[in-house]
Amino acid sequence: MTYIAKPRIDMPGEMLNEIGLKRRDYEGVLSTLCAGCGHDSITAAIVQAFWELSIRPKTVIKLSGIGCSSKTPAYFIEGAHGFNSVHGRMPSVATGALAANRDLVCIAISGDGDSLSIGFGQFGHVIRRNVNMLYIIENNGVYGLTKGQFSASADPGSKAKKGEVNRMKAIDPVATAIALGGSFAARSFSGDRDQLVPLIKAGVTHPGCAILDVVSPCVTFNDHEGSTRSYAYTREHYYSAIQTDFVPPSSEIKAKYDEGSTLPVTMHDGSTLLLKKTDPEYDPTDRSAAMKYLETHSRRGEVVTGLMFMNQGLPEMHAISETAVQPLTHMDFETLNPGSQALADLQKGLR
Amino acid sequence: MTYIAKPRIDMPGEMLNEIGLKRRDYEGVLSTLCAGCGHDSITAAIVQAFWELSIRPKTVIKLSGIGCSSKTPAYFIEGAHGFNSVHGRMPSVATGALAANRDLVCIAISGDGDSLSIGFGQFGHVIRRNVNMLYIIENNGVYGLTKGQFSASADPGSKAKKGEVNRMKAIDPVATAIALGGSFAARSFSGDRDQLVPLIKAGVTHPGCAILDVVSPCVTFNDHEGSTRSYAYTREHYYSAIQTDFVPPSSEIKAKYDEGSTLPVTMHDGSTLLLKKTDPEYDPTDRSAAMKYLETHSRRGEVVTGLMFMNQGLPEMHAISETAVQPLTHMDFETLNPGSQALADLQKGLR
Amino acid sequence: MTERINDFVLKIATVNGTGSASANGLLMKALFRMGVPVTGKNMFPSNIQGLPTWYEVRANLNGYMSRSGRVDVMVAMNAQTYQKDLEEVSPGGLLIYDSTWPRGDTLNRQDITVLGVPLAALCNEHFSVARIRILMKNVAYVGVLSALMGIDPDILRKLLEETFAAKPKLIDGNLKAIKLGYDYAMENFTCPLPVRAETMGDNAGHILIDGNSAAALGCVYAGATVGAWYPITPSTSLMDAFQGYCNRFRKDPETGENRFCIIQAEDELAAAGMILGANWSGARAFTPTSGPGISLMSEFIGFAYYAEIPSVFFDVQRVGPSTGMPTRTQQCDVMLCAFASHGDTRHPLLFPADPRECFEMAVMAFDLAERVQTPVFVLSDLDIGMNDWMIPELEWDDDYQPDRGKVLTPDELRKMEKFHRYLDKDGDGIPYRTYPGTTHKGAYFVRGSGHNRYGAYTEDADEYQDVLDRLLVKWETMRGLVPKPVLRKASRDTSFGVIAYGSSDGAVNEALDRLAEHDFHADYLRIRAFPFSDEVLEFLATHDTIFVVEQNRDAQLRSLLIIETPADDENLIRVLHYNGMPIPSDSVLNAVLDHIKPEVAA
Amino acid sequence: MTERINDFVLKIATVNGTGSASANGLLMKALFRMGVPVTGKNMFPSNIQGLPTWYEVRANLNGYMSRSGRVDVMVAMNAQTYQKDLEEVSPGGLLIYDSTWPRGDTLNRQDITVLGVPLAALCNEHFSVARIRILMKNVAYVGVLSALMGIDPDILRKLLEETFAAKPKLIDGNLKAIKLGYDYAMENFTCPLPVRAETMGDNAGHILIDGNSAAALGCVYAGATVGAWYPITPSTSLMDAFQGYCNRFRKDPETGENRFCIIQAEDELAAAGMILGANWSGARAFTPTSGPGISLMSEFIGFAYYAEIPSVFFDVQRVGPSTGMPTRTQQCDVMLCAFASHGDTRHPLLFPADPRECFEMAVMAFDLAERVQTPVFVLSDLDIGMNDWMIPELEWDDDYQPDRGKVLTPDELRKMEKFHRYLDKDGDGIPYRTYPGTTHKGAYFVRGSGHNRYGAYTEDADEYQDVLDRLLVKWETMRGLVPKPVLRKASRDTSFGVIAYGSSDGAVNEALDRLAEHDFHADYLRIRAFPFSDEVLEFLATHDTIFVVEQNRDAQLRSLLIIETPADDENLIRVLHYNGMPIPSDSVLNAVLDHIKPEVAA
Ligand SMILES: Cc1ncc(C[n+]2csc(CCOP(=O)(O)OP(=O)(O)O)c2C)c(N)n1
Ligand SMILES: Cc1ncc(C[n+]2csc(CCOP(=O)(O)OP(=O)(O)O)c2C)c(N)n1
Ligand code: SF4
Ligand code: SF4
Ligand SMILES: [Mg+2]
Ligand SMILES: [Mg+2]
Repeated sequence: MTYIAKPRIDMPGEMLNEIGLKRRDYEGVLSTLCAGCGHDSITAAIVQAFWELSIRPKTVIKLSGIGCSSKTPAYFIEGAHGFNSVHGRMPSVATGALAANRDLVCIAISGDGDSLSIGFGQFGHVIRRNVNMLYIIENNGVYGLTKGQFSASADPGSKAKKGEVNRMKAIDPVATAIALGGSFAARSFSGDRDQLVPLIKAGVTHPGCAILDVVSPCVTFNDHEGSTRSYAYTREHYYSAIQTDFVPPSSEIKAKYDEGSTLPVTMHDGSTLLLKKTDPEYDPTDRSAAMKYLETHSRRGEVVTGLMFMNQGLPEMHAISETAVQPLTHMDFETLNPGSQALADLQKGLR
Repeated sequence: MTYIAKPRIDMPGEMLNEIGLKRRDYEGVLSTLCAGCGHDSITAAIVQAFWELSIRPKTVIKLSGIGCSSKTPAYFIEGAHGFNSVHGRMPSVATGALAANRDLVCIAISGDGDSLSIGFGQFGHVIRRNVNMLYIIENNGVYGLTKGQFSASADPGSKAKKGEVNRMKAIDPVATAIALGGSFAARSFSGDRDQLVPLIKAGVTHPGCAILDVVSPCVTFNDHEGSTRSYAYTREHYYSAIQTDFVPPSSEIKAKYDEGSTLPVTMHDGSTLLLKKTDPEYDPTDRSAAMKYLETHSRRGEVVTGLMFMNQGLPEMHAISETAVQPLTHMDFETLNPGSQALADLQKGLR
Repeated sequence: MTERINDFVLKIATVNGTGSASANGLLMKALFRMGVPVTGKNMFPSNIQGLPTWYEVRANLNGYMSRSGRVDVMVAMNAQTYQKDLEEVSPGGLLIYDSTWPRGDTLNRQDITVLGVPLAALCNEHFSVARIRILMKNVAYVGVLSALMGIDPDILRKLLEETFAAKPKLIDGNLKAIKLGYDYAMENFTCPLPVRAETMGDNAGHILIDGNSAAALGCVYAGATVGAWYPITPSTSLMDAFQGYCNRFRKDPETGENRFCIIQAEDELAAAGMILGANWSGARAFTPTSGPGISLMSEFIGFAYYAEIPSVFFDVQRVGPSTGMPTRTQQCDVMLCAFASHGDTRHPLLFPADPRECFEMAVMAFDLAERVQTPVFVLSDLDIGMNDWMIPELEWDDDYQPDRGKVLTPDELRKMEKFHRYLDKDGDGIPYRTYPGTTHKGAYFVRGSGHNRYGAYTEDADEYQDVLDRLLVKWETMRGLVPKPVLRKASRDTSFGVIAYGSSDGAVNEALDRLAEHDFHADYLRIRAFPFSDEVLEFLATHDTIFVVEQNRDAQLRSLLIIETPADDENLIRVLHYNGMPIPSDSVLNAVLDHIKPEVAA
Repeated sequence: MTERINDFVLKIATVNGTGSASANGLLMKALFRMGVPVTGKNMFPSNIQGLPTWYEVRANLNGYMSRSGRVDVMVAMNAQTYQKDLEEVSPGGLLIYDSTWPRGDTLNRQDITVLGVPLAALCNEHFSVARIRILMKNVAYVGVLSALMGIDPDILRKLLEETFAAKPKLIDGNLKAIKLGYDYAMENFTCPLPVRAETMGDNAGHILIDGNSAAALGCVYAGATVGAWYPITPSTSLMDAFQGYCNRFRKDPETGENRFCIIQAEDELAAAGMILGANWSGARAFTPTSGPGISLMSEFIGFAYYAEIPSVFFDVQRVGPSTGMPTRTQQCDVMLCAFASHGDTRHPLLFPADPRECFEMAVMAFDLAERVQTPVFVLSDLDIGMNDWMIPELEWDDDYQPDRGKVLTPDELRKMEKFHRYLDKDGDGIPYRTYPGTTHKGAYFVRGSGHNRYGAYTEDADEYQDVLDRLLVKWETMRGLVPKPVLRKASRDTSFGVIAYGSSDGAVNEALDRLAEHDFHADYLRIRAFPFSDEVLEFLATHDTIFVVEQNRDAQLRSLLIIETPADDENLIRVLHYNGMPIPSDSVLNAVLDHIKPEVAA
């Protein structure tokens, strides 16, 4: 959210994607976040993913709530319409936008404060409605923009910069999403672009509400000794349960993989996800197993990452409410208005 | 919520509890709910439980949100202060009341609409703070007072009175409470007083936020064929995972029980819970196991009831924030006010 | 008992949940078909079963629609309220009760006629099923009234045949119950009464409808496709009706797909967010709610004002403050809606006076919202929204095209050098917008935080103020766009005026006619919108004493008049009715008489 | 360059996150200790690092505290805003910049003096660690100013020793940096400047403090034990301060237990609910927030009004509408707070003008809330709440006892036949209450739904209206209880008046002094509360032309005056400043001059 526009120097020979656009075409204005903020790395990963997916910027809507994290939609895909809403209420705005025009590609950015405190109700219900969007939570365990108070995702025992220790249970958006019957729940780390980019692609492609919790350290207020969201702590306790590769529809899978540990999942648009499991017995399609897995590992203080649960079969909002395939915004007035005769007929019943 | 006071005919020889009060002393004004409403049976169970526990009415506060269910606090313990708040926001009021006076015994009544839709955020956070209260959700799958719309706890596939079918995932308050790290989560049925009364006692005695989800059929809007919250359906799919006996501190446990299937739990006040498990392998102290258990059984369409999870060890709000043992409302002004000298000293640092 | 033909108030006192609604509807419709102008007002409790409920039918050959303050015939079916109901009957009136159970001597009143009919006994005798017996007791009193008040039995029969066309065997049962009551009355009383109905036509060109249904119909005709809501009395039936009309008019004939999307939100905050999102991406979206909902939506309303997102809010007002009396009526959210949200905000309000205007103003609301790019409030109330009103048939002009306001087409964008969201190109304070999903060039970033005229984020003092000042220009433009007030001139020149709005209209019109009989004459301006157009200013300027009639305690519209116009404090006389009952004409009459007595005397 | 001793504005332009705050604080305190009346205003961005930020110090021997509209000395450390900063310097003023990097020729201005100091170069030379170098650059310009403007080096040294008493080695580094700047200035410029400070005492009996800290201290002294909040700029520091003072004054000496309970709620709705619950059960509880929070709390506020639950809300106002400019100041929530929530509601407001009144009014707020049993709003703003003000030391009377209002003791209850929550026994509209947990007999049921004077649920029209009417009686009682306005009489009789409130006070006082020089004289009434007490009505009645000075666009207090008093529209002249900067005295001066010019000419 700044007025400094980036100088667009197009370097000769810069790579183009399938629709002839440069990476730069997926960038936004200059970030005003602190140098080293995890959120900026996530922005970069989003730019990378959307560029590689060759999505037309104009078909994208980018939404957010309020917070440092929620400022970031200004920093990517300048050609997309953006909606920086109010604190904790982004999911409802996204729901309405997609209710009106189901063809829009929706990427929503939120923070742990924005989604798990003031926004917890809407977070839960957008999952329940299974609205077709990628919902990224840039999770740093604090309220960055208001200078470092603990958020609801702060782990018990983690120390604030000023010293006090959080003793309340942390709300894990991934576990919560799974418990609420969500269709897609994943976690990643702003520092692991190789894992993050394919997960973003998977989330965009998933036909439903894709919750992607990204540990994103706040260098100013929560990157110190004793924090459980610092770069150091996260790297140290980083546990990648699943590595995801995203193979677009066009290209066929080259690399051969071992059946036991790798699970290929075909997405509804024909692309494929290759899930390389660290624990062969782990099954990202079994809800209760996923919850148990998260519970046990997080009790060990591990930051479990990867695509923890996915079920493409669950109906998204429009399937549930049987909305027309044609976006409502595309219907002309004549189809929507019953006309005078219908009104007259109707009123025969009102006498 | 009515002005019709009950005629108080004291029948001679009516039983007295330990503090010399009659059951009647735990009743309230006449119910204005529909004849046969499940909520009235829960009210009766509350009266029974509080009478048996010999709790002084004046030490009790009873709170609620808005809904048919939320009207019920007027129907029990007339001698307790009551607070019928706004829709979905009862947990915050209870939190404040107990913050001010931690000695109060708090029973809170809500509905599935009140707690899982508009109140979902506060529901989640009162659990996270582990506020010391019994939180009963009178769950009928619909908004009774507004004439029968589906609530967020309506099961997929369940049919409304007017015919339309719910296709969204149901939010299970018990599973959610456990997933959020709650310290006590149980389910019962308004039609099973034998199970309900001891669970209410356990919840009141539990030193933290006790979530008690009670299936409570709405005879007017959700007791028909095709509903999954009707008396008939609930009885048919009723699955009691655990039967709970509550043994007060005074009396020692008479009935002998089989070690394998019965788990005795000593409460912090010295009373004992005897948990008779239908499935011997079930462990109500193992969070992830509990979630897996609920998931598997509910997938079978079973209404799993009983004390599903309990951990008395988790610190409640005041332990977390290290509040004085003496209620704040009992402290005299002199202890609270630093006085003029302290003010003068403080200001030396402001020059 | 003086004769009152086609000019009476019939009130029925029952217990809710006993199914009296259909019986009362039957009475209403019968009178309607006899050509008698009629309205029905339902006074029901905020509970589902077992509490007192009343239905008040007013038949009036002159077409007066409001409550009058009198009760000519009372059907007292509820023992719990018997005493109260008896007291309410006007001198010379009639009370009918169920004499199955002997009445106490509490029931003596010399100035009215009391008739007992053993309704329960009759029904128990002729019907076996318990539930049926209860229902038929209600139908039976319809029979009694048919005999006593000359309500045409053939019309009753016809109505029953229409209603139960689907389940014919119900017809016989109902007819039997009617006959039971009818015959008993014929045998035991001298029928018909001096107070009665007589066929005076067929009310051709009129319909019976409630305001919420009409508003919902307006949303369908306006082309609204997205509705988000959270159930709350008395607005719930608006979305129920929208759902019903959409099922009838908006299903794809081939696929059966919905050409609409209704979302039952998790709460009102979410409902507001949803319609902002939907309007932003180009749909016409609305939310119906009541007072508590507006309070909860306040933050989003301020966002919509500042980010300039069209949106339509229906506030079907009920009795406040707080939860108040959810099943009673008031006009108590005027100030809230006018200035909802923190910071300097102001919002246009529309005031429908009856179901017909609910239909018309629903359409206007969408046009206005998109023309000026701001949230618009339609302030209805429980009386209009949930009661049965007789109105002229609704009309629709097939040439109507929605006014989507200043939306740039891809072509127009192509021709532009650069698109700036908040530039005031036309000097009317209204900028241009674009829809998501259409063009890259039209992309912009909506935000509730400080932004300049180009749509960019700013914390610059002048850039911020520049936008806030333009919003005032837009406000001024709006004054010319909102529906104009309706003026009823007195039969002679007068410096007295009356200002009212919404559901008070009927009471004011009747009161003015009766005041004219007292030789008091006042011009009457019915305000239909805020901000106030020039006609309002002129009315204020040309009348010395103006009675402002409102259904709230704090004279909220009067406050708006004082703040937003040069009008003088002393000249605006408060006439307030706020006990939750629809305002009766005599309360207006008496308030005015009290005030002018000296002058009249002089 | 004309001489301005102890009468200048010094402005420092830096980038946030570079640690200039401590350097600026050092300057402020040094001037303060020299006995010069001084204030400091922080204009910071709504971000954490890298955006422009300004600190404006005004030193004025006459004790004028507001902004003046001029800048005498500008320290331009931020290349990004260099141009803007240069333009802002008043003619004859001085600009100091970091000459380490050559400045562009954009920087030519003939009417001011521009001095370059190679601050970065100096620091890079003498300090090794990168982070230290950045910090010390700031300390270095303090040295430069010390030399140029005669800021006592010994005081600077002393301040550093006090600040870093804990970590002594920091002292040397800072002193070194100061010396670098000091020496460079001495060697290269003629010091001191005509614009400079001179010791004129020691400001004995005064302190430097921000309003949020003072308000928090007031809460501690009022005996508040429960604070619930959700972080939001600019109110966050109020709860931070409360926490700090509680840690100092409210820990049990033996156990270390807390004699307070602070809850960081999940949002503002919850924070409001928590303080209602806490006040209901007998604690003094409060919540600090800002505009968006009030919008979200609206539903609960209406509940508190109708259920009559004492509660204290601090609204530290920021720039609206919507998210607006969170780090800028306005008085834009006056109307919202006065009428927050749906239905007929109205709430008392207190308007502190400086930190001292934040302290005093915090205490008053609790007494008033409990005396009248209603929510009370303390309307501070970002300027008062977060800036550094010089005020007379705070005082406390140890004989003070809190007014808990009409709370029945168990004894009193025992003597009563029966307790009724909402009876007006004393005719002042204020009923009696009881605390939960005390007695069986005092038990009652709080509800936001319709209730009668006995506290029982009702849907009866008369019973409902009875309670709503009593609330108006209570409101009238309140008029006599709120703090009275402060009158500043003109030196001679005049029919001109000025009305202002809150943080506009300084600007108005200075403007009036300067207007007197133009031989324009007006009485000035500083309103301190809503509802308006008789003194306000009298002032309105006794002045023909009254300028109402406000920091919002829509003249919100003026609206309240027009609605709630007989005051006449035309007599109240709007003087509005709402660009987010604290109101400067010259904006008031000019507004008045513009209006009266004709008359003055005449
Ligand atoms: C209604 C409301 N309350 C409070 C605020 C103040 N506020 C702004 S951002 C924020 C928290 C942001 O935390 P998070 O979502 O984790 O984002 P982060 O800055 O950590 O990325 C708060 C409380 C607000 N803008 N609106
Ligand atoms: C802010 C607000 N929105 C809506 C309502 C209307 N309302 C009253 S009760 C209710 C739902 C109650 O459902 P539930 O909590 O399940 O209680 P039940 O009646 O089913 O026992 C609603 C939506 C309200 N009172 N307040
Ligand atoms: S404060 Fe933290 S979250 Fe915010 S921009 Fe800085 S580093 Fe990122
Ligand atoms: S409507 Fe349903 S929930 Fe409400 S009282 Fe009747 S049966 Fe109970
Ligand atoms: Mg965060
Ligand atoms: Mg329910």
